[in-house]
Amino acid sequence: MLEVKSLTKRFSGLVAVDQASLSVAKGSITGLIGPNGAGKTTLFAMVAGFLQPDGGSVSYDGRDITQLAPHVRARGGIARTFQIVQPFEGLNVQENIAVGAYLHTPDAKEAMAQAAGIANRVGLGADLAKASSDLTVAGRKRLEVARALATKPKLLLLDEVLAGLNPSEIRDVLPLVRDIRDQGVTILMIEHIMQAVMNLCDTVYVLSQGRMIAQGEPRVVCEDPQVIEAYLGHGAAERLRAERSHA
Amino acid sequence: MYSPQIVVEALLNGLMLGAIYALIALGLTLIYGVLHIVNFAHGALLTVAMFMVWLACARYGLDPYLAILIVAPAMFALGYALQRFIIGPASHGKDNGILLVTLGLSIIIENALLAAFQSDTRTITTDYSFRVVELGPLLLSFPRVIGFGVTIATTLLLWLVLHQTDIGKAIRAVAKEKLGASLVGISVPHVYAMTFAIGCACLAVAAGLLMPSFYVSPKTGAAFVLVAFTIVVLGGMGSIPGALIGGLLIGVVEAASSLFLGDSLGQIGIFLIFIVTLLVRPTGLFGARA
Amino acid sequence: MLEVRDLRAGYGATEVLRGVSLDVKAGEVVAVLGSNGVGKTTLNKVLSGVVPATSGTIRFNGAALEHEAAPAIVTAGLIHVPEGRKIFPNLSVRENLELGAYCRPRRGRAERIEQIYATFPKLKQRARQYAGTLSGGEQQMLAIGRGLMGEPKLLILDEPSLGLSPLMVEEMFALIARLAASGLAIMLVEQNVVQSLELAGRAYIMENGIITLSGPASELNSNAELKRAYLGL
Amino acid sequence: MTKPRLSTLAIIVAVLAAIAFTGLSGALLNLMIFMMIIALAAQGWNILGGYVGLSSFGHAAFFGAGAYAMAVLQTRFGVNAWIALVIGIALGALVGAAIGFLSFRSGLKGSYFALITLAFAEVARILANSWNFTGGAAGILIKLQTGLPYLQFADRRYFLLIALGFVAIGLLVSWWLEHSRFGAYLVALRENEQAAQALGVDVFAVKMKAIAISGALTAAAGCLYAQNYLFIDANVAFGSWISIEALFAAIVGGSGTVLGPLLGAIVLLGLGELTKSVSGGIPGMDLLVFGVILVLSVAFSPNGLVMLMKSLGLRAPKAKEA
Repeated sequence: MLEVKSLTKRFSGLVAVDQASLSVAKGSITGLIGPNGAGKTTLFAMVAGFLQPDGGSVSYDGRDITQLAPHVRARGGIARTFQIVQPFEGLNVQENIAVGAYLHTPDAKEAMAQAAGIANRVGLGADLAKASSDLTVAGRKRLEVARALATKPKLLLLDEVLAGLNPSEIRDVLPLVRDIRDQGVTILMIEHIMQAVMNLCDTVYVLSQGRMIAQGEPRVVCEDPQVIEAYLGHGAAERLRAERSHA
Repeated sequence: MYSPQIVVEALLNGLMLGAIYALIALGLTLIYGVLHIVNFAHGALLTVAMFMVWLACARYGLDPYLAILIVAPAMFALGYALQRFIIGPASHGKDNGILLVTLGLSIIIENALLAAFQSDTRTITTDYSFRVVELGPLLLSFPRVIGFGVTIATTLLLWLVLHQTDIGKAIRAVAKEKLGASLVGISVPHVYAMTFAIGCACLAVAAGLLMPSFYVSPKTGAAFVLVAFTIVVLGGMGSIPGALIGGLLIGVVEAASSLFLGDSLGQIGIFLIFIVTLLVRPTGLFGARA
Repeated sequence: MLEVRDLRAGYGATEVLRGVSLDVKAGEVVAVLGSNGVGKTTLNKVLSGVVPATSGTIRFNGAALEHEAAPAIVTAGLIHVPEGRKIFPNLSVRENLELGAYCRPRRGRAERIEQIYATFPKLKQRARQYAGTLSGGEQQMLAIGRGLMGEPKLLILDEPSLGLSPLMVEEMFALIARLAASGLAIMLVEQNVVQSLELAGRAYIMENGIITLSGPASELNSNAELKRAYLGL
Repeated sequence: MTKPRLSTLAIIVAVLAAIAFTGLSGALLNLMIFMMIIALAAQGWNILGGYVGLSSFGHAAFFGAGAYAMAVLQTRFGVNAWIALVIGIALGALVGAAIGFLSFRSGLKGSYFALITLAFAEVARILANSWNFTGGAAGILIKLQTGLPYLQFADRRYFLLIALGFVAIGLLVSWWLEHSRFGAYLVALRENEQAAQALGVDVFAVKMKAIAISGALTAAAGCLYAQNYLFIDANVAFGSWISIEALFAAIVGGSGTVLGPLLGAIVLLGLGELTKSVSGGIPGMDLLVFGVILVLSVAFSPNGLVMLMKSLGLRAPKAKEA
């Protein structure tokens, strides 16, 4: 469904993303993981059209979309959430979600009704009239997802929807993500919390210092010494191995 | 059309007027570069400085150039207080808030001056107001030659302050890295106010240089404000060399266009430069990417 | 030396720190670990007076700092080397170091700079260069050097290994070990769990704005909970 | 957000109309007409400055386009006043689209946008001042001809009703914004352009429509101004005073609200008259007061009088409960 081919992005000499490729199969949940500053969000921004790559291509449903503007991609069914949540502060929760719903209907009543439905689905049903700035962190993350869902996406890009949530909140959000996939939305997610990735993803890509260093099933990827080192630091893999042989 | 001598003279006089423009723009660009705000009250503050010079001369018989020594510290204090106690707190740090607060201030200042001094234009006559300097066959206005020299000296002084003193280094540090500056113990509100104060002191120097050959009325500054913004945008918002070169350039353009188009249409050349720069290269000739 | 009790802070309606308590004793290296977005950087910003605390207390060498602004905190000797370095790119390396001593008297500044140059010979080579032109590792060294110029009693290092090559990471940790050996108290805020735990005497684990685990580093190092949180193992 | 009902708007307009027929003196009637003209200009400003968050310092460009269209078409081409009015409004939209096309394509925002609009207005002012076609520095006088076809009335109350009618249209447009996709898009891109794009909003197209509507409303105010005073020159039509009054009224009243510009215009001009009479004609005192009010309202009530009244209104019943 989504093919990313050797995308490259430089910021004033610094290579943020270096020849990274990935592919997302229709109906899958694909994870993109990697340590802080690995370039995950930059890669996402290029997929959603907010940044123009310096090299490489993005194709979606077999069409090259590298040159398309973000709103055109959104109309084509690609929705994204932002790592730093970005609610429209002048609008309440329901109106926020309705901005997404307006993509498919010009009618205000219809959009607001759809927004209410989606709010229920993501667990914001009780907060429709709340100012978006009055939501908790978890509430804002849900709002971010709800707004994206309201555009009726085929491909949903989730950028760290779990960051900043506590374990019980995470437990609540995991089924929501799975539910969205079960409704036929393909998902590509950046995630930091490994537990969630192991739980949700069919395939995982690992980005470190701008380069894809591993890909595959989550369990296999987690055993990859390169991945462990990227996460836990130099020497970690060896140490873990040593510990395991002790046990 | 015109003899080459008239054209060259006009352009040279334009260049020298441009130096004073540059001085006005210098304060504006410094404030933008550090606080990242567009100080819409800059023109009105210039008017204040010009009235101060005028008062010092007309009431107390001071020479306008000497008056700078009194007006500059006064403007410095005024600028510090305005930023620290009014613009900073009232705008809540929002871009739009700053824009509106400085717009409000400019209207307050302009009309307070109007209430105090009426709309008459006031001039100072000195025995050198109309003196000319002969440069070979060319005749140059004496006040403008002085203006040119003092502008260069002021710019050098400013450069020294910014590069040799702790507060100057702090100002440059805050311009690019606010958080880092706080973490070494620099008080950002103080640096902001100091920058604003320096910008206002530059206006005092410009006022002293303008008064011998110009007039002041409560609306005088308004005429300079778009010119100053044009220079700042052309030179690159926040760039000091940009303001200097931009000012000289605009002085020449203004002289050329009023020579060939007449005074009223002459201004259009400046505005068109402004619009085109904003549209085509908003970072200016010397500015880094915003 | 540093005693933090029930510290709360946030941005607008969002509370990020939800009651953090921790201690750093003189001469100690304490690691504060946690993944992205749990509030580590906010904690540092509150400690250094850049973000106001909503409640709780911060005592440093006996003085209450929770209502102080950044200059007073720096003067007290609590110095924070931030994540992402935040050096002054438009100033020369030497000027960056000079400003590190902004809150200290001018006297002795030149000697202090020479000491920093002795610790970081690379900075001396690049003294006149704009700091923005340095490599990532050099910038991190400059950030630490600038922090040391402030004559710290406690140095907070926020993600000093972030974005560095593996070799540079090694060098960075070796350097921190040297600083610690000289007797300087260090609070090391890191994602790099293994190396931080090797260096630190004690450690705190932060999750979602609160400390969930603390103890001697050696104990935490063999804690299964920690690995679960980080690797899902 | 405050979302007044349509019935509230109807009552406000009806009350204003009724006031006109309570036997006001000529001076007060003129003040009311002027208030409505400023309110209309401010409503135009509010579409762009309030709902989209792009503060223009040069709405005089639209006001002047309307005023000059009205004056030039009638005096030079003998066009009927009503047709001139329609053309003037269309011209305002067109000028808006032109300025918008240039500025939005270059991605100008914030202070840059404020400055470039100011520059456009100044260019228009200088051109109108030096071009014979627009009457040059002498300006244009519109011939006095009373009667409905000429849009001039011996009884000033009728002109007030017409101005009020336009203000009512302005209120309706703002009301529609609060209840439509287009309005939701405007607020969305004010709050966060990127997030709006991610939801499929064509930011450029939406901004273009907004500036055209904004220009049209403010141009209508310019048309009415010309027709009311029967004289314009470059400094009146394209002068910075109107840019400033439109902005002041909208912000003081409450930018991004339906009733803000109308409320702001009434309060500001009312206070201005009061100051003038109290200060005994010291020049500039009314504007001085405007400036102080602007700074105070940015500092203490960033959402304007409408929100201030609302929050006071909300606090009162709570006090009762306690």
